[in-house]
Amino acid sequence: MTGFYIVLLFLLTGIFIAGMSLAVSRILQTRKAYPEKYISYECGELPAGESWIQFNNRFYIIALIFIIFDVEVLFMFPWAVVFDEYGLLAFVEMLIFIVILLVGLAYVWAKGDLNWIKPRPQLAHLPKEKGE
Amino acid sequence: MNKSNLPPSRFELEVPNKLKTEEMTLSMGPQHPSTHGVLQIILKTDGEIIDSADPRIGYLHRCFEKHAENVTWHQVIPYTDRLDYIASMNNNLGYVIGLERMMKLEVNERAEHLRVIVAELNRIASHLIALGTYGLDIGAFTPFLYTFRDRERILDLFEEICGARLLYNYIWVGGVAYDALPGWRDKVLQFCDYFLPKIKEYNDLLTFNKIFIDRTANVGVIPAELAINYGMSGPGLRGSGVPYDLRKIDPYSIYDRFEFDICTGRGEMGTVGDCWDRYWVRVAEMYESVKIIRQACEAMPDGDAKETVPRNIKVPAGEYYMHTESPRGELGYYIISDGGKTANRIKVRSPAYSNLSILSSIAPGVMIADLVAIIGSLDIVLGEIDR
Amino acid sequence: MKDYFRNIYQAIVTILIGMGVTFRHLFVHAVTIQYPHVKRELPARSRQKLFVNIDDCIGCFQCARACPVDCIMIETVKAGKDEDLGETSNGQKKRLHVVKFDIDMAKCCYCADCVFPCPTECIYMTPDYEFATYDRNSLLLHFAKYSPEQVKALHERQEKEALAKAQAAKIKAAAGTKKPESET
Amino acid sequence: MAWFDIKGEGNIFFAKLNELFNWSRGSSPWTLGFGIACCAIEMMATGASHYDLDRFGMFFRPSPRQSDVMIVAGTVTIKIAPMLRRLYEQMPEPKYVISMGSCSNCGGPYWQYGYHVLKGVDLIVPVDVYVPGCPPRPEALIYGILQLKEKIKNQSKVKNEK
Amino acid sequence: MEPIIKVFFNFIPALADLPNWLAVTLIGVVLAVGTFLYIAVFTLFGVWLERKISAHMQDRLGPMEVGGWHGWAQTIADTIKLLIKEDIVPEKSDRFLYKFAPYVVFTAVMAAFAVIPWSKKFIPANLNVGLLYIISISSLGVIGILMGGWASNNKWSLYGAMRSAAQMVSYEIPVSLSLISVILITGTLDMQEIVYRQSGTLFSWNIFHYFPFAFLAFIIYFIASLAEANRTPFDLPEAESELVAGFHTEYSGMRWAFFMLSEYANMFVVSAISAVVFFGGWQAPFGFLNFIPGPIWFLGKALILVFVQMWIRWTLPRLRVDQLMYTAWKVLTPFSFALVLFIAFWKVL
Amino acid sequence: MNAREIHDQIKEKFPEAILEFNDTVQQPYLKIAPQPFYNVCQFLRDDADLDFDYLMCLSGVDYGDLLGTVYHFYSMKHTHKIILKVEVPRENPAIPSICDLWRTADWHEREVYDLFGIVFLNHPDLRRLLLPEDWEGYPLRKDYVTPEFFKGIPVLHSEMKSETNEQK
Amino acid sequence: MEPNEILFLFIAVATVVSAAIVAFSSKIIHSAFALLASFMGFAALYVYLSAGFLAVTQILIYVGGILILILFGVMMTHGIYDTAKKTAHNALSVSLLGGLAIAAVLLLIITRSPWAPILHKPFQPTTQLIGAAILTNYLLPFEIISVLLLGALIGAVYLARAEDKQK
Amino acid sequence: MIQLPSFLIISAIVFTLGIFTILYKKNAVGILMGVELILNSVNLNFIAFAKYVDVGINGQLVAIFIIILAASEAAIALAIILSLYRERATIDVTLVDEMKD
Ligand code: SF4
Ligand code: SF4
Ligand code: SF4
Repeated sequence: MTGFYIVLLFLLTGIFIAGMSLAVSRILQTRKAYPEKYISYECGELPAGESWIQFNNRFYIIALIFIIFDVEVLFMFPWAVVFDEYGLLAFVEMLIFIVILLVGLAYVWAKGDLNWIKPRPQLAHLPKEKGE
Repeated sequence: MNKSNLPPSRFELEVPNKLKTEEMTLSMGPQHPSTHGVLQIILKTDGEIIDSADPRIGYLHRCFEKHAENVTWHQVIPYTDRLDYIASMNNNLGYVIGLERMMKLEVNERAEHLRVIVAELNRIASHLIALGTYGLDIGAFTPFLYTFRDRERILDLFEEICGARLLYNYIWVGGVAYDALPGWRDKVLQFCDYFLPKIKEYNDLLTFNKIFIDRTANVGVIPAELAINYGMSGPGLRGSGVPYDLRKIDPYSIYDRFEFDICTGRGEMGTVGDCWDRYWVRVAEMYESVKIIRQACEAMPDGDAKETVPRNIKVPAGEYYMHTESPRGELGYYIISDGGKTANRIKVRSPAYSNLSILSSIAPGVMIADLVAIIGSLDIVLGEIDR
Repeated sequence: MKDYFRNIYQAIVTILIGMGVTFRHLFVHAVTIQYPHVKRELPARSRQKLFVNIDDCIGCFQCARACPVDCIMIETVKAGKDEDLGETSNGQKKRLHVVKFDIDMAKCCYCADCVFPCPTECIYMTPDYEFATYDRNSLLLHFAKYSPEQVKALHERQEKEALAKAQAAKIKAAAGTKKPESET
Repeated sequence: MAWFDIKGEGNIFFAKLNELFNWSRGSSPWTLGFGIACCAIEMMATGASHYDLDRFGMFFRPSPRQSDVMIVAGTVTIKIAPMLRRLYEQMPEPKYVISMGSCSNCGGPYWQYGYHVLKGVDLIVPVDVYVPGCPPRPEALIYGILQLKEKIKNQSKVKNEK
Repeated sequence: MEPIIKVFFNFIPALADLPNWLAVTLIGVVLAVGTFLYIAVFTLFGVWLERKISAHMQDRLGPMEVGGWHGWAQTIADTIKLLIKEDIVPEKSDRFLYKFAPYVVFTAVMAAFAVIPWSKKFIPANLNVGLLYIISISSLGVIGILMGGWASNNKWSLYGAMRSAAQMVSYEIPVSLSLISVILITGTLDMQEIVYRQSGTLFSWNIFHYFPFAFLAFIIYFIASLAEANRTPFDLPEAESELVAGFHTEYSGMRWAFFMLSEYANMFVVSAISAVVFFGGWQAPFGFLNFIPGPIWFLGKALILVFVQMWIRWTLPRLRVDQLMYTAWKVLTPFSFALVLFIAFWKVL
Repeated sequence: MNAREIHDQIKEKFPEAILEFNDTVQQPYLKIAPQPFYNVCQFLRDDADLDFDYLMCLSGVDYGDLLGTVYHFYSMKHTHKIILKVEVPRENPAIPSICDLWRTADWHEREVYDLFGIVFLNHPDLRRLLLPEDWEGYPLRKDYVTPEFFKGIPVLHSEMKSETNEQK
Repeated sequence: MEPNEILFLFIAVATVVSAAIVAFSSKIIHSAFALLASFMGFAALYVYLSAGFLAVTQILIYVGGILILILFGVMMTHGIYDTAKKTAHNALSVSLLGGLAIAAVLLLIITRSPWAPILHKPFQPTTQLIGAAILTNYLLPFEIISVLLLGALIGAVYLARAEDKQK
Repeated sequence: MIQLPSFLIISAIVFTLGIFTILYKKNAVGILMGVELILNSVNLNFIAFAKYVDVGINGQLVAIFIIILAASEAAIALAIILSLYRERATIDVTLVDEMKD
């Protein structure tokens, strides 16, 4: 309990210190405002369009797979802690558990969900074929 | 010629597997760490994958061709330096040989040898930059500094012979600007001895690193047909397995006297014509250059290397297309003279220009990281592309 | 499957090789030249700042003509008939006042094209590179040794002489010239 | 304007503070990695092992938001001028500009016939130090940077005012 | 009662007179501030060290001028400069989230420090789920990065944030699994307890005691932790050559400094976990070296690992996104699963 | 195959196309009329004996009263070269594009368009390449006058410091 | 009030307020980040209930997993730009009414029920207990969970990827 | 001392807010957030009972299972939302009815 309280204190202190240094910085810094400064950076070019657009869902599938495995890992922690007491039983149980989930991993692996799909580039403007 | 024959414009590329996400239009460059200068590429991306890439050049258009029409024949040489600024000697060489051929000038032996030596040294220097920055593009910082460290030795040699580190204005019509100092040749040979083990170091650190191979092999594959059609040349074309090296095919200066091989990509780590092949061609060419340098040093006669013609030369009317093998490929000067003090027109066919134009064709479907790898493997120099 | 393990094996081995290389370099002596403290001696041919030994300059404009970027600006005034400007160090007679000899180092491209044609070898490049400034105008180097008043005086005299000449020509012309081309 | 700018006049504490700030600014001039042309190669060479800009606490940041010094290394053309300007504006205060090489000083070899070359980067951004050379050799650039340090050191206010 | 509090009570008896909650609060705050100071010093030192190490690996010298001896004051100057540097909030950003993101990222690592055992007594918060706690709190950092990258409304930032999030979550699995394989051996989640279980000599450290397995686990953990800390070869979120500066492209001044601070602190945290879990924490390798205090041992072990991280960074190129995922899901995850099962099996025998 | 043989081949196929053939100069060239130019090129590329698969260079030239483009071809297989020239009047210059035969021509033609103002018919994407899109005039023409300002950026401006100094 | 209770109150208020932000915020992305605060608050409350392991689990799964998933979901599905602007809402009054009704019922139950036997268990590590429980009493649910997770994984991935098959 | 009802009240409030979110938001992801709030509040109840009522560790275990269910549910729900969105380019639930086809 006290431990968690200290963790909380760490969190709060962290926020406080960060806030303090930002405030100090705010006082000390030179500021000069003009509209161009607040344009988003895009390699010198004016930004074209928004960046708040929806994103390719590759990352999303990764997150989906992750969350399932995260849950699995969560179970393994208490299991690992009490492993010694239960021995074979624990082993067999976790074996079943893991194997079932490994089936999942195998599935996504085999189905190519872990790959970044790379469409084959279509060389759209190839030269004309001979005699065309 | 009807419209249907025309290829689709580069903005209508049809990429399969249309994921229903919005396209993001992204401007990579002109200020971007891996566009090697001020190239701008307008990317349309779908997540990490590129739908289309449209290179925008001209940010370094310094009007070389206009200058060439306005200054005297000889004064163009410093401007040619500034075309491909990391291989200036090669630029000088092409232009000067072009003029010499138009004027039917003979150059003395020592100067010819010196020219070959400096040109090959410069080729090594240029490939070193290509290697180093390529490492940087892939994310390895250290090889970059190693190659620059060794390049610095070449620059020292250059500085000793002509006083400049980057833009030499060294090869002049009829000869070279300065003769080599006594001991210079030995220093060059010394450098060769020093340099060969260093190549092995780069190989250990970068070339054969698994991560590097994974990043470059099978990426940005350019089939030979396509490369030829796009007018690629130099390591870009040779990487695709076409043994096109003007030093052998259309020998100029005294390259026909030396023994060296044309290095081509063989697809050792992946497909012929991938980024790794182009990279490897450069590494292999450094070995060949060292070979040439050694032979030239051995064969170099004593005597005077200074130019033999007056400096305000007049070039007889006519035109000539002189192409030489610069580190980036076929560097062509199309010179038109009307017999006056200045050129009527000098057009530079710069290798990197054609090499880069292939980008929009091989970029669709690759990832952003691959695009960086591809650009790096093309080894572009904007000064030459934009002129 | 074989590939899978071979890849992993290769990755580990090549990574270790690479790490070996960098680790060795930890103990290699650095090549850095600590510039402000250690100044490397540049080779004699080093092309940095231009210098003109104005005493030797005969005002022949060779250098200005050779310069591809036209950054040498020279102005000369003919010496008077009885004036003796002395000789250059290699024995050429000086016939012109070089009243202005400016080199714009901000434009110069350090090509050394101007150095070669100089008949008296008075313009040359020095290995001095430490002349970065806050003010661009200080990159314009003045070599001429004439004060503005002197320049003015010289100009006036030249004008006068020109005037006199023109007058002489006029008189000649009035007298009915036989060879008008020679005048021009 | 912060409170101590007014109060700070002549106060020894603020003078010291000023000194400290200027020292820190001068000691960590992070550069915007923006190479344009040939000079950029020399800039890279300066950053490389032989000359090592890191000795002065200088390293290249890819984003203007985190950089203090912009080294304009190369020929600024008309086409890139607006972008250069934009990048400069996107840099946070205090910011400095080093103009490296003839081209950015005043158009360099292209000043005469260069119909597409900006004749001097000082036409679009305020330049602090001009480094002559074409390209300036690394030592010359370092010398320029030292000049800039000198200049920063002598800034008067706690807040950056050039 | 936490051991550290007892230590404080012993040192300052007056504390014990205060109401308990006040005393604990005071001690907690002191510890937190101390931790912050440590993070700051470590970052200053770490950045300097990294620059020096990288420089020497590259045949150059690194910071030399600022402050005299080998540029020791370099990072101090950097910090002051960042402190007085303007910080820009781009106009199109989501202002609140943009400003808040550095706090989240920073507090996440800060909180992770709470359970690191420095010595026998000195562990700020001795949680009995310490290890799990560290793993879980680090996911807070992901949120912060996602927040910052998204709020910047910059395309490169968004890419960086996305990559970062995907990367960190993917590598969390191998990290957890490799730690689980050690928990199997030690049977506890308590950081201090894990250290105690390894007391003895060098050879009772997990990594040597259970040699091939624990060593493999360590390798897996180390690789994955590189990814968790966004270090090369897994520094895709801030891949300079691709994404400019990744998720913190738009950040400047102090806010950016906090990202950097967190990054370096994170480096230390992952190294500290390795030191605790695999290398016996604050224990001396041999009994006769016990006179050297625990924190020094601990710090030494952690710093060596930090050095290895730097060493790797300056050697290797960067992976591509799909290769990153390949490594996480197809190499590290199966291997670590196999490892866990193997260790379990072996223990059953 | 040398230039004369190539010339003969083309002559056979397109009797009208060749306006001039000159092999007395160092590098012999053919002058082709603009209209059949595309077909000649296609023939050059596709004929098995000619097989010019490599376009080395494409340059625009200002001949004073005419504008022209010059093409340098090369055959990887037969290792022979040929130069073609096309000339068009200054007003409304237009030449068929060959960029679907050789993609090299794509950018080179854009460049020629950019700097000389020669329009390439049927070019898929004829925009300015080097200069900003809204640049006016074609700088490499001999009669080009550099503008003083481009969108407020001084182009001609060059503070002649020597003059200012003189005034001092 | 005891400091302990003050802290509790503080946490409770923070939790509830952030939950309220989730509910009322007009920007979906702000809702998502408020959810973060709310989850953290719950974790803190679990600590008050001697459930250390659960508190950490809460952070691990909710913050490290679900929240990231939700954020990704927000970023994937919508042009976030639209979401950053106001999202459409159902009628506030109706929703409020519905919410208040439920609140009233719940509060009634809470206040009326006799929560008589109150235990005072000390704070104790629960990891072992949980581990033991899943290996003994909860064995079956535990194994079933694995099947469920498998199903969820395959289903979710299948759904998320369906597009590739369509095209 | 903090007593059971305080937790129950918090739980009730959050539960209400969750319900309200579900009713109020049109955005499917928003609704999912409401569901998460509800699940959390329920969890809080279970754990509170585990502490204050003599149910041993069981309350916490149920909570764990709920958390796990929540995770799977979130994964599935978001996948559904994603595919919904892909079909109709909207995740506004009021518009979803029209997609019976
Ligand atoms: S060095 Fe070159 S540019 Fe400079 S003044 Fe001499 S000729 Fe002109
Ligand atoms: S060439 Fe020499 S002598 Fe002639 S003007 Fe120039 S500096 Fe003077
Ligand atoms: S100053 Fe010289 S070296 Fe620098 S960019 Fe200009 S031409 Fe190139």
